[in-house]
Amino acid sequence: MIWDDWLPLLIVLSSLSVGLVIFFLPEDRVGTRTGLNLVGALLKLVLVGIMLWGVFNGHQYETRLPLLPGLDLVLRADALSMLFVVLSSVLWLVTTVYAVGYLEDSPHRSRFFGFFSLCVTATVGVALAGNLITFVLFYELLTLTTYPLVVHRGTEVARRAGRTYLTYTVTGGALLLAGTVWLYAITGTVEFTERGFLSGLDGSHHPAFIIIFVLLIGGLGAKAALIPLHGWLVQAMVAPAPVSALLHAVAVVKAGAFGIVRVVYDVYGIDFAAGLGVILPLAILAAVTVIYGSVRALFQDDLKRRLAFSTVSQVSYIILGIAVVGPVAAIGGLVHLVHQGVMKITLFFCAGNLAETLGIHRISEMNGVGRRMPWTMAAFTIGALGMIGVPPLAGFISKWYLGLGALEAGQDWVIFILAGSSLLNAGYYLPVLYAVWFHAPPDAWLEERYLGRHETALALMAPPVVTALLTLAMGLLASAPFSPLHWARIITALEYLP
Amino acid sequence: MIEKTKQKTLFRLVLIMLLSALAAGLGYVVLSLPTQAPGLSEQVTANLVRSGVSNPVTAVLLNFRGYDTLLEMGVLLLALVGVWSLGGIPEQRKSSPPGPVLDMLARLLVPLLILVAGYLLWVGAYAPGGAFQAGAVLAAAGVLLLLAGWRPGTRFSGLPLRIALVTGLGIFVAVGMALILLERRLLEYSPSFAGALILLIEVAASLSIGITLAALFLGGRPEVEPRR
Amino acid sequence: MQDIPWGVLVILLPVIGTLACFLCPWRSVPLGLTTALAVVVCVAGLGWQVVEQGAQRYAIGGWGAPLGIDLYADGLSLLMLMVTAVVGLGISVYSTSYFKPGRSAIFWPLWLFLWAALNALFLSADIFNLYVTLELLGLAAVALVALAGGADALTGAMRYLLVSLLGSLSYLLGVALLYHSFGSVDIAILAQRMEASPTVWAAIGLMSAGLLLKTALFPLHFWLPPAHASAPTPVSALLSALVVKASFYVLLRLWLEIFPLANSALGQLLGLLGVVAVLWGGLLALRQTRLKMLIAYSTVMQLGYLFLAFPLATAIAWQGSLYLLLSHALAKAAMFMAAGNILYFGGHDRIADLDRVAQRLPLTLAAFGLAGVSSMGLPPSGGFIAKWLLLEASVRSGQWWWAIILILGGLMTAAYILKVVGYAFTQAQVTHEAGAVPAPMEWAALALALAAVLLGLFAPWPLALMEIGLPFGVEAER
Amino acid sequence: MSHVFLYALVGVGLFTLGLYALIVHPHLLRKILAINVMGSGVFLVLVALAARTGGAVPDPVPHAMVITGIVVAISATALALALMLRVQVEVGQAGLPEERLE
Repeated sequence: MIWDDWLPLLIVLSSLSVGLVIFFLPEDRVGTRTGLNLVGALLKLVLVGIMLWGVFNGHQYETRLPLLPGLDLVLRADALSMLFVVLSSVLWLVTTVYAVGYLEDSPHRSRFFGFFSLCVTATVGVALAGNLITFVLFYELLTLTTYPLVVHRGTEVARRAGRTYLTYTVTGGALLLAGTVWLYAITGTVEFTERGFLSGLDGSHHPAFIIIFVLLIGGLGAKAALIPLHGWLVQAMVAPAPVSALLHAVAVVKAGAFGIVRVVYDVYGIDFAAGLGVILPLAILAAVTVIYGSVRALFQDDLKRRLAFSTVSQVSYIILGIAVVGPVAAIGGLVHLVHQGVMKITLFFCAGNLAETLGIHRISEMNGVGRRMPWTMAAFTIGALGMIGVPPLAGFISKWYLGLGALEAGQDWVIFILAGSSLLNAGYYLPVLYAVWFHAPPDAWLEERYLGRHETALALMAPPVVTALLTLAMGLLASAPFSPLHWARIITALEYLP
Repeated sequence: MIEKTKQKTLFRLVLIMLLSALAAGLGYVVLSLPTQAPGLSEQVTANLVRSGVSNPVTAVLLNFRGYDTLLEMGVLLLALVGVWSLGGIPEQRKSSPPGPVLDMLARLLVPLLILVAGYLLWVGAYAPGGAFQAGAVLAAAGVLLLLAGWRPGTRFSGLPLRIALVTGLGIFVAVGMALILLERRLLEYSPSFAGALILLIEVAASLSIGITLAALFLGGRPEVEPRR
Repeated sequence: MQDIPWGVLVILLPVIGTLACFLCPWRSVPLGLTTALAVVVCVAGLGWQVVEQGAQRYAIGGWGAPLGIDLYADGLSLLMLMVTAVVGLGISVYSTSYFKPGRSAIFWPLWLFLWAALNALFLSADIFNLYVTLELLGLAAVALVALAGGADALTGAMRYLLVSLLGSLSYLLGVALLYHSFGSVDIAILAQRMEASPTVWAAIGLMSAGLLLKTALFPLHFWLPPAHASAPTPVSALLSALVVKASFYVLLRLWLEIFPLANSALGQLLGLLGVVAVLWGGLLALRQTRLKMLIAYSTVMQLGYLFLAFPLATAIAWQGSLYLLLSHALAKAAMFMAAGNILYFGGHDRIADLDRVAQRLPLTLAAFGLAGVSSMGLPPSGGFIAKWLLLEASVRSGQWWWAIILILGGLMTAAYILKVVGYAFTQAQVTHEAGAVPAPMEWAALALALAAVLLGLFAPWPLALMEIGLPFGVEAER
Repeated sequence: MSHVFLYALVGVGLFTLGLYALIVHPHLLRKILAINVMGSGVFLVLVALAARTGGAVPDPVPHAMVITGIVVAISATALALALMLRVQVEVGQAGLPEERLE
């Protein structure tokens, strides 16, 4: 059926077209631009909804375009990609609203929103990529489209941050490309297939496969901010708040993590990879990253930097969940892909609000801010508690399954990692919450602005509240159909059940 | 300073060695060629009848490999356009007005040279000679005139001069295109007309060649009267 | 329609255009543009012909090789003609607003001559005729460089002229040796009669040396940056995009058809020189402070890539090299045009002072960025496809070290492109306010850059064209 | 037939001599002359070896080639000389910047 062939492409184009139009909008056409953004976001959401329902009912959605003789550009919808697509398209809508409010009368908005849309296009492309070459294509596209967002402020600092960002990501991309070509030269195909397509090939290639694995993970780790490749993430904090939110929660970091899942599951296949003995090192690397990130976060006074390091730590949960070879842990990891996204974006929104409304950038300046901005801070609290893993919030679900899975897979050491990092999370979030709610506010905020009737502009206030509620819902309704947990179960079933 | 000269001499020594090696190699290669090689002479003689001329070299130049010649007329014109594009070439410093000898010589020789050119052009069809030789002689006449202090009048150095310069290439291309329009191939003369066509092309060519070379000798573009 | 000799028109039309422009200079712009359009149409016609009827051979004068001269059009030459047409059209549009009337009256005849030379060269099947076209090309290029006037341009042009003459003579000597040992200058016939002998080796050496000199392969690249950087912008564009490619094309033809030793030690040597060119060019590009110099050195680098196909010598490798040539032609032309716009706008091309270009010349910067993407070999772009093919070829043939160079080169390119783009985003105080850039100049640059990117999305078509007439001997097996 | 090869060898000699002069002499006029000498060398090779036909008439094709070559050489030389004069005006010396004239 024609519709099934073109839906994935439509989903990609829905934001691409918007972006291209916006580039040519004159700066002052605020209404048109905002309208376009929202229409694009909603349209994408609708299309994704249709696709979600279809995939749930066993529809096959696949767009195939020739890229090279014997190599196609494939966009395909499967359970794993849906997880990521839904996440990114929902959060894009929210972030768009937020960005519109945040960039109220700041320069170069056409440029910003243009690249903003392209960035999401690339993310969705990464999610829907049906083979490694398509993945590489959109992965690089993501790198290129996020760069202008990172340097958007146009300051010298921003320029340097952008340079660092590209240094990491472009190098990563090169490694990824090298691995992909090598793989293609050996196997003659790069199609993602459930449980991988390498196990069949004869053993003489195995050393090559190990090196290729290192190349691929190296390339993806650069975006996923696995240590020692996390350097760019913290510097990229100079970007405007919506961008940081996007980088951390949806687009870049997630693309890396998602890619690692793809490679492990649909290129190598978890069992084959484990057989190669490349999974345990990955698990250890992830574990180290989890702890390292949390420890570094502990010592940051700059709020965004603390959040950044927390991201470094939290994203590796996903990889850890995959690398603890076992279905339950896998569920934990996959579901965290969504949960971390929603929770972290909440926190970044709140940080942005503080900066915009009160000029607060450091934790030491947050005393009593809860009374000035109750809604924002309530959202922040939910997000933070979720990160720590307090029931019944989303984060708890992730950690619960990760822990169970670790035990079930007989990898008890992971428990200590989880416990340790949870303690550290508490260590760097709880003091903030305490200060926010129980300290006396200063008699004057740094640079207070009164935006709208509420504590701040509605467009800034609503998004964090929404995502906070989502965090709550994903925790409470975890067992409902179409919940992230539900999807994670489906995916894991595909990978593990005989 | 001494160092520098030392280095220079050393460099030259090395260079000389390398180049003599090159020369030796090339020499060996040349000597290794067979002593008998007909090349294309048979084909040329075989097709000479249909070429329209009896001088093989002219046949090759304007018929068999006429395309080369066409392009080469292009090169000549291009050189002139290039020189003109450079703008103000400082004219060779004016020597004292040419003495009576040079003046006399010019008066005597120029007509003679033109005559010789015409002859060469004509004889080219069946004996050594042809457009280029004729053009060269014409150019010599022109150079002689220039040396004798003559300059083209501004009235002629505008469009007329340009036309004279492009005639050679122009006619050549025109003939080629005309043949194509007549459903023939580029520069594919029918044997009956070949002689005439070649002569036509050669006349135009030698004229243009002569003037072009003379103009090149003059260097910069002769000043033109302003267009109204 | 069927039997119109499009190939001949492709060569003669620009010549006629030149004559017209020369005769009435004050009409040169309309005349030139008309010619350009006509040539593009004819190239399209030839393309249609070749696709319909396969490779075309045309015996000029009806004599046919070896006595006469043949024109030959297969997929390879067709692609070269096409890219020349596209870039040529872009440059024509660009230069309408770039040159003041007086200058353009001089520019057009030279440029059309150059275009004719390129087309003639890509269609020629005769190594002596190739010599004539090379000379035509060289002289036109030199005159165009000198068009900028000023000490840099003139010395650059002078050096360029000497180099190009030296190259041609070395090539001609090789031609002489080949003719006198095989009695023909037709490529196909030579290919049949070819047998290894000292003479042949000498000929290969001389001709290759001459062509490498013209192609500016390291270490023979010294003349290129000054000439390309000091020329007027449209000229820089067409030199980097097309002229250096012409001599490479001849080299490619010779290696593929006449000298059946592409994978011998000589091929390895060329590959090695290519590697050095990539690294050295990249390094110097990084160290430049002037935008046009940077772009010129990036040409030196990108030319190095082209030679990585010689040691591999598989169909895929040749395809990759050719694909790189095509996309680089488009991208590099766009880059030079963008640089030209910046120069035109700000009155300087000091990279460190490129602040706020992103805001004030968005189209130009977009063009530069897109072209940069293609040069880096990032998807989706022609550069990416080319890189992929070369990588694939090198991994398949087990010579993976070339792959490392490809990756490394890509990173270096990214570094120096970023160096420019990054500065263009920063917003320091306005140093120099200048007049707006004419729209044609901005759009021409953007169009070519987009073409370079689109080349990455429609790869199957060019790759299919490359198979016509099997210029690379065998089909690419996959 | 040996004199044929003698001429050809002379041609080779001219070619290499010209190359030497081209590299060594900084003055542009000399470089241009060197190029011309090289050219003559090539033409000599081309034309001399054409006489290896058994019969009286040598192979005409190389002769035609040489005539073409000569015209090309003249054109190139003319352009080069004009360019040299311009360089002289702009730079103040008829030489390339990297190699100063003594």
